[in-house]
Amino acid sequence: MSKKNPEYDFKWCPGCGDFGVRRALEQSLNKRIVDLEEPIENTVVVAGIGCSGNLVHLLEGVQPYGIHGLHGRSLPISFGVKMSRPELNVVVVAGDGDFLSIGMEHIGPQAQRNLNVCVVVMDNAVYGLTKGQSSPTSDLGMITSSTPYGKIETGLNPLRLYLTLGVSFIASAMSSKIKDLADLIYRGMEHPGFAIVHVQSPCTVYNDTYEVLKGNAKKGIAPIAWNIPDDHDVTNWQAGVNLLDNGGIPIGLLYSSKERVTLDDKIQSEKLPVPDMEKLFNTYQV
Amino acid sequence: MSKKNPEYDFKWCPGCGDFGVRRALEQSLNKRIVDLEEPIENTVVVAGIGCSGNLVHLLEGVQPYGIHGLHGRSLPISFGVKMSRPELNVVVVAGDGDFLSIGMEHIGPQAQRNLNVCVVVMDNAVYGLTKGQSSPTSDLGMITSSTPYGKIETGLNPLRLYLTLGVSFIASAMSSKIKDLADLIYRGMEHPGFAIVHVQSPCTVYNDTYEVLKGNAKKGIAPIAWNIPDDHDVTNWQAGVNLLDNGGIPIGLLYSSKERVTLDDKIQSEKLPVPDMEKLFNTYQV
Amino acid sequence: MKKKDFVVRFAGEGGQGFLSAAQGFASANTTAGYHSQTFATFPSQITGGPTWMQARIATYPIHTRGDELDVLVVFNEEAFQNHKGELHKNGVVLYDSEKLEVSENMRKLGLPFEKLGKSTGNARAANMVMLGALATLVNLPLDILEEFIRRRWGDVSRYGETIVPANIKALELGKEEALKSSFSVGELELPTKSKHDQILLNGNEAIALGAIHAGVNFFVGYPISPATSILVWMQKNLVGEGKFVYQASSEIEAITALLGAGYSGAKAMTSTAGPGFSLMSEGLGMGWIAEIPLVIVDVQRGGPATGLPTKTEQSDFLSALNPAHGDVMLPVIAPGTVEECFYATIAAFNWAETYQGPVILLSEHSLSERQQNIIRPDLSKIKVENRNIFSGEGEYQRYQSDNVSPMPIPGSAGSYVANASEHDGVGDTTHLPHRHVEMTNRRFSKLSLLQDGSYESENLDSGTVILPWGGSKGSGREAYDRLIREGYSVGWAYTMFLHPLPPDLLSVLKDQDLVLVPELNYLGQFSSYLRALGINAHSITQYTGLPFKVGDLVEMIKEKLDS
Amino acid sequence: MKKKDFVVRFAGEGGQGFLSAAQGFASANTTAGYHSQTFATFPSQITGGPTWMQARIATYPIHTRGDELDVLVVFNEEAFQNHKGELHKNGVVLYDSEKLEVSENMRKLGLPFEKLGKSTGNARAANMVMLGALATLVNLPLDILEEFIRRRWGDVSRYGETIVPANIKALELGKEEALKSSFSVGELELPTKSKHDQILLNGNEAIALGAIHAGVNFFVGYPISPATSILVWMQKNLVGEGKFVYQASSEIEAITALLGAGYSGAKAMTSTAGPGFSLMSEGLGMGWIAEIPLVIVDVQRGGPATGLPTKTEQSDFLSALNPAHGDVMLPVIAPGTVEECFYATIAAFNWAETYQGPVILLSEHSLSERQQNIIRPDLSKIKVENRNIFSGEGEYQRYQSDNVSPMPIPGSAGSYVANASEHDGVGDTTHLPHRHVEMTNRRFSKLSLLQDGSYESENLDSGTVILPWGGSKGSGREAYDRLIREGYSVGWAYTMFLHPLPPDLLSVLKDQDLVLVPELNYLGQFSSYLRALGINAHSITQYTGLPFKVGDLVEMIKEKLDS
Ligand SMILES: Cc1ncc(C[n+]2csc(CCOP(=O)(O)OP(=O)(O)O)c2C)c(N)n1
Ligand SMILES: Cc1ncc(C[n+]2csc(CCOP(=O)(O)OP(=O)(O)O)c2C)c(N)n1
Ligand code: SF4
Ligand code: SF4
Ligand SMILES: [Mg+2]
Ligand SMILES: [Mg+2]
Repeated sequence: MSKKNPEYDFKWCPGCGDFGVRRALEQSLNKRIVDLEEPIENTVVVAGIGCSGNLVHLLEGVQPYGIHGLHGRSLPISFGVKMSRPELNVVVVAGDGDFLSIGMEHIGPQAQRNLNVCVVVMDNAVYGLTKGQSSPTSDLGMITSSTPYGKIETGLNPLRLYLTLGVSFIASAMSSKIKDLADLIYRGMEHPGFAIVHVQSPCTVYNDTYEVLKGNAKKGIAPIAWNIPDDHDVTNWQAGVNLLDNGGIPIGLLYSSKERVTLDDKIQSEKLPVPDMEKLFNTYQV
Repeated sequence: MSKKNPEYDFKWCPGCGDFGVRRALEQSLNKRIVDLEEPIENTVVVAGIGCSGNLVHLLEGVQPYGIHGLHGRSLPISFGVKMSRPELNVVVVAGDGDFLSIGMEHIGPQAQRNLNVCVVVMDNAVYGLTKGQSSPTSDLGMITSSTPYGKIETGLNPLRLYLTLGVSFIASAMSSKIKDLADLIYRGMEHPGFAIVHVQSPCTVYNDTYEVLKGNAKKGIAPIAWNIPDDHDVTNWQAGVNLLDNGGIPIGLLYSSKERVTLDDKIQSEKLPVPDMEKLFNTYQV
Repeated sequence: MKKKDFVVRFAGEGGQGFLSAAQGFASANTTAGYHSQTFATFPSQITGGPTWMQARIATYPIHTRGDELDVLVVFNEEAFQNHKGELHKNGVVLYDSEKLEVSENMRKLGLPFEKLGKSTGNARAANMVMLGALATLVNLPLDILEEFIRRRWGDVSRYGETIVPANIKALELGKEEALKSSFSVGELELPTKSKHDQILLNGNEAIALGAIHAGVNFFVGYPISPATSILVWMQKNLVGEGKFVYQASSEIEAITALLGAGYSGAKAMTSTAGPGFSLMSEGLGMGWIAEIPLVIVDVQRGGPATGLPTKTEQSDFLSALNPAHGDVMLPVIAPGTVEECFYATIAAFNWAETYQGPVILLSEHSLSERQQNIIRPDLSKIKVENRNIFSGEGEYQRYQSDNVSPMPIPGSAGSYVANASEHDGVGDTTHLPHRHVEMTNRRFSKLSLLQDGSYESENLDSGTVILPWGGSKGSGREAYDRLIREGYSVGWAYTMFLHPLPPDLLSVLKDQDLVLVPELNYLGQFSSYLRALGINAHSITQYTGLPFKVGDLVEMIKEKLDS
Repeated sequence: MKKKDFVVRFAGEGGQGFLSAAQGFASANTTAGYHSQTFATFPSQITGGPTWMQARIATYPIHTRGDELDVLVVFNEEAFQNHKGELHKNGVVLYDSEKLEVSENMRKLGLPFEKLGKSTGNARAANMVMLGALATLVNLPLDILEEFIRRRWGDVSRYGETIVPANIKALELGKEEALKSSFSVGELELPTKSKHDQILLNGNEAIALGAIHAGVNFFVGYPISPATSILVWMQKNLVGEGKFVYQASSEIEAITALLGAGYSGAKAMTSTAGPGFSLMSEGLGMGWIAEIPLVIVDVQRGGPATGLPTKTEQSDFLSALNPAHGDVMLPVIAPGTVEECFYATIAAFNWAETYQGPVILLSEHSLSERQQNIIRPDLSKIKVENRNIFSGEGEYQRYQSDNVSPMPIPGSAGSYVANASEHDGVGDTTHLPHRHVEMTNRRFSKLSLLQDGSYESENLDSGTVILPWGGSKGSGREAYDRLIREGYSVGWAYTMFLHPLPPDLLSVLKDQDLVLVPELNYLGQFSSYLRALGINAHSITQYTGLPFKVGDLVEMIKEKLDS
């Protein structure tokens, strides 16, 4: 949305975590413009369906390209963008329902391929846009409009899932720490391979977790978010796995490995000569 | 197929691993009939699409109920069967492409729910029925009809995936060891929760792995399959994870935990009184 | 002559709390014996944003929400600007004078709702002031609202003793101010209390209730507007032994779970909207070929793709009819009113059980968000069908005859394979040409069991009929009535059973020179299907995301009639 | 009079190696200047199982594989029993006397292929004995096969020096035995070598080649019969800089990946069959609303659901046309011959680029497995279209006009959002009624750019035309020719451009009293669409999983004509 657009009729609710994510994304894109001298048109933001995905219309200032597609399909759409135009900077923005429920099937294949895109997941542990149903990251027992007697499934640990599936850059962040988040997104975009920045982005209407995340000393609430220590070895996969055993929500860069080449560098067939029609016909000549 | 059926026109190729899986499944079902005095009609076999899924038509002797449905959807179909009729014994038979490629999205949710069904995956690391394309478990670099220049993705480790997703019973087996396999399938069906028996079932036409699995001393080929030691603690999740670090293909029971209740036991709402129409109408009365 | 109905619209910002007052207004009038229909639209954003709700109150059963507003109640400037155009020329705008000014020269009444409200001692009585003024403008006796207040806040242990008198006082303050203005939109006739009990509900609630009565015991769905409220309702109410309700991880999981449940003997149902319906395509094809009873509710919204999630459209008809590749043609039932939502759902289950296959219940956004009073159904008069179950012994050919055959249920004798590939009698895969012919014939011949659909028809002699479908029934009917009053020679036909059509209706339609089909889509989807059946059908289409206005529809029909 | 064509079928067990001999036979004849068409069917099992292949050889361009067999070559008892019924009354059965005995009283020739073959010194020459005998039965000069042998095994460094003479010897042995039998199916006319180069290929290969010529540079697909060979072909050949080909994890991944690629400027394509096509439903809707050029090949097999994977059917037309919920109607091109597969694919890309949206290429199993000689295309004469790309500066309204507008490509100026929800000029979501109307009109008006489709027509005066579509073109044309020869007054019309239809053809068809549509499905899918367009179309349907036999079709048409 390049200027105030009177037709566009969606706004986030006051306090929504997604505001911070937008700001952080803007900052990281601006940094690319300055540091890498990359025009904004080189970036494509592929958005999922949810309050979160509406980010693509709410970006302020210079406008990247965008695709606002189908619920759950931002990742394979980004695969199409990236593999047809490897020189583009491709960012996916998605919600926890979008990415981890209906879109879950797409994470594994891209991780195995090491697709060179950066995904920003806005996790509010709830379906915001459809007004408050449970999501894969909702806690066991949580009461939502679709779990009036408490959620039956255990909550999914997305960071562990990413590690297992072989995602090569995994960061965990909070929407309220905009600078840190912008930095992680920037590094995720720079990472040669499949990068996921998983953001705790509270929904003030259906699942306000600000207090749980940061804690409240007065009320005696301990924070569930904690910073990954500086000495954590991000290139060590097992160290990443072990970190998760501490519970709660670690914040910072969990894992980053450049060992595996990216999909675009792997495609050997691109090094072969382009097929020639007459030669192809010759193989069918009688 | 309750007797020789002249219309049914599919046969496995000579030597196909799926013969052994069929035999093992028959044995485990027969054991239920004898040991548990359960009629065969209490079992529903839900099959995927692939050479593997054709098993449902090839069972000999007394016939269970069956569903032979859509590629990749055997798991959610079994969810429907089980949750509408929790007293049934529900078995899923699927191929590696069926279960881990197009059907991959369905594993996580059922694991989180701890759906009480037993899945038998026939892994030949290739698409058999469509004549030899690569599958998620095909090795990196493998040449298949769809990867003429070598497979680009790293091969998926399904056992690690199952552990991460929270599957509560995980076994690994070989189709050629029928008795062991029958035993694991039997235990998987008895397990209260989501059970997967992942079977190495070689495809003699497109990916004949008998030799690689078992090794061939004469040719100096070391076996990649190895038996899980007797003292492995199957109730210890971390022990299961550590075992996988040894590489190769461990054979035996990897993990089994009854800590989490099954989905059918979790449904609290079933304990409420059945709704009464007149009472419901009353809430809308003007 | 006294007025027989009036229309009032409340418009402002989401969260301003006027929606519940508006709903209370409708419900109070319904209790008093009036007929009412409300319609609300919500912005796509969750908090705030332009929201409005409209209520039509009448002494007779009404078909639409009404074209023009008698009273427009606005709570901010934007709302006034957006809605003033729909005010009747004698209409009155009632507005919150603390929030906006109306400088235009029109019948207007600005009151400081908040200030007057607070003066009663109840800080939250502003809306009662508004209702008092509103009732006075439309000449509605205040005691209707007083009764509502007493019912709503009468529980002294919960609300204390002061709220009821303060609210009544607020009503009166509103009345006084309105009387001062001396505007009125005409006196309303007194209602005649119906001899039947009435219930007030929206289309999605009616569908959910219908499903319960039909015996649904398995519901799996994925949230999507405007169908989410069915899932949420079921989560709360489809409880008790033998009932299963669950939020799926996707629509593909939902439809395939249904296949397993329907196969196992359950009455299985899901609800969705366009994007989810498209994802169910492959699963619906399997339901057809494997002959599994299922009910799929598609609450249509604007399409295609993600489309217009919060607007109404009738553009999923073609994909409901032919949802998947191959030779498939599913039964489709499309209710046209809130009341029909209830009966259509029961009919959908009955059809699914009778022919053993999927049935599509095609509702739409405008029905799902519309509240309407309907006669409380007499359950003893409603037939509920259950599938024919195989109860024999030994081996059984489940797919043997050229028509429906008893269905074995796991746990009992009769094992077979429900197969999405072509199959023989026990469900084993076969590629024999004669089998595919036999089984295809079998699948289509079962549709002939679904000929019990009812239909309406009037005035068929003129050779031209108006045949709306689904939610366009209401506007279609009012347009027809108006045309008849104006002396046009035109007929009326309507059914909610779109496929298969009631056979008698089909032949009636074939005999017509012209069948005009008002429908909310671009392609004229239903009329193209009718033409394929040999009927000279022409559509009158609109695709704004809003229902037809009766006035517009009358003009469009006249154009066709005159040409 | 000399014969102008003959039909031979080879039938046995998969893996018996006769398929390559049969293919060689067809190819040898094509080289000699004959026209040929082959058709093979494979069992669903992978190894073994009943397999057969048929070759029709003619001195003139042929449309079908032929109804009746002049020679049936069988390699086991089962094959003989299954196929003997299709032998012409003067036909000869040639069989492997070491594998089966034929006791029936008929024109038969049993030879010990294996034994005779081995006697030549080449242990694998059995099939050459068979071909020698076969050639003699049909009066084909042996030198055609000798030439084939020299080309095939002439590379001495690879095959050694003995194979060629041994194989030629085997041919002669076969000939001798056949001559002893004194059977013959009539002498074949000599071929007239075409002045154009010929290539011999099947429908899927023609599609792949067409795509390459049209400039495909992004292909993602998921294996599924009978489309898999397109994916496999692309994996091998769509190589080089700027080309991307990949096996997806599912059809949903494939279609959505295409959306990203088409958006980014690629000429993107996928191939699938029914079940995969159904899964693409939601993605196709997005391609339509977001205006993204894509080509989707659906190689139809028997439906519904998993259906009949190895059989042919034309039952995906309705879902190709309206694949998803909402107002969507995709362009559909259905080739009717192997040659048309090539040109249709180029046309599909051209259309996709021109109107900026998805185009469905509707092929079918029978075309994909049929080998046919076609004139080697003259590439210089084929037009390839490329989308109109936005090359301006600054801000740009991508969706502004009421028709197609230049498309910005990421990396250059013109950023916008390709949006699957309804949108404004830059692609931001909007719910304004007038926008939905404008944009819907825009999307449908773009179809008017696709009016360049060609069509065939003959003899339109009679008032009745035969209008087959897709793979039924061949049988339809032969049936038409036969009817004309028999003196029937009937016309012919045909196009591969099913939607939008060539406008002239549309008006021609509207003027006909009766349009007869032979098609391989139950519902009469194409004719129902024609009726909806106002054409008096009636289908002649068959749904056995096999193509029409010309004789059957002639009878069915006569029945309609006489009634
Ligand atoms: C196929 C499909 N199914 C369902 C929907 C409805 N839908 C829109 S957003 C959404 C969930 C949003 O939750 P999440 O992804 O967590 O995003 P949030 O709104 O919380 O940011 C759903 C189910 C849809 N648009 N498409
Ligand atoms: C939706 C859909 N896509 C594709 C297919 C085609 N198909 C049939 S089996 C198969 C893969 C089989 O591989 P796997 O699951 O590993 O089973 P296997 O044959 O190796 O036992 C595919 C892609 C299909 N039937 N349906
Ligand atoms: S509903 Fe929640 S997630 Fe959506 S905009 Fe409001 S606060 Fe944010
Ligand atoms: S192709 Fe492979 S998997 Fe399929 S039946 Fe043959 S050996 Fe078994
Ligand atoms: Mg969310
Ligand atoms: Mg496999």
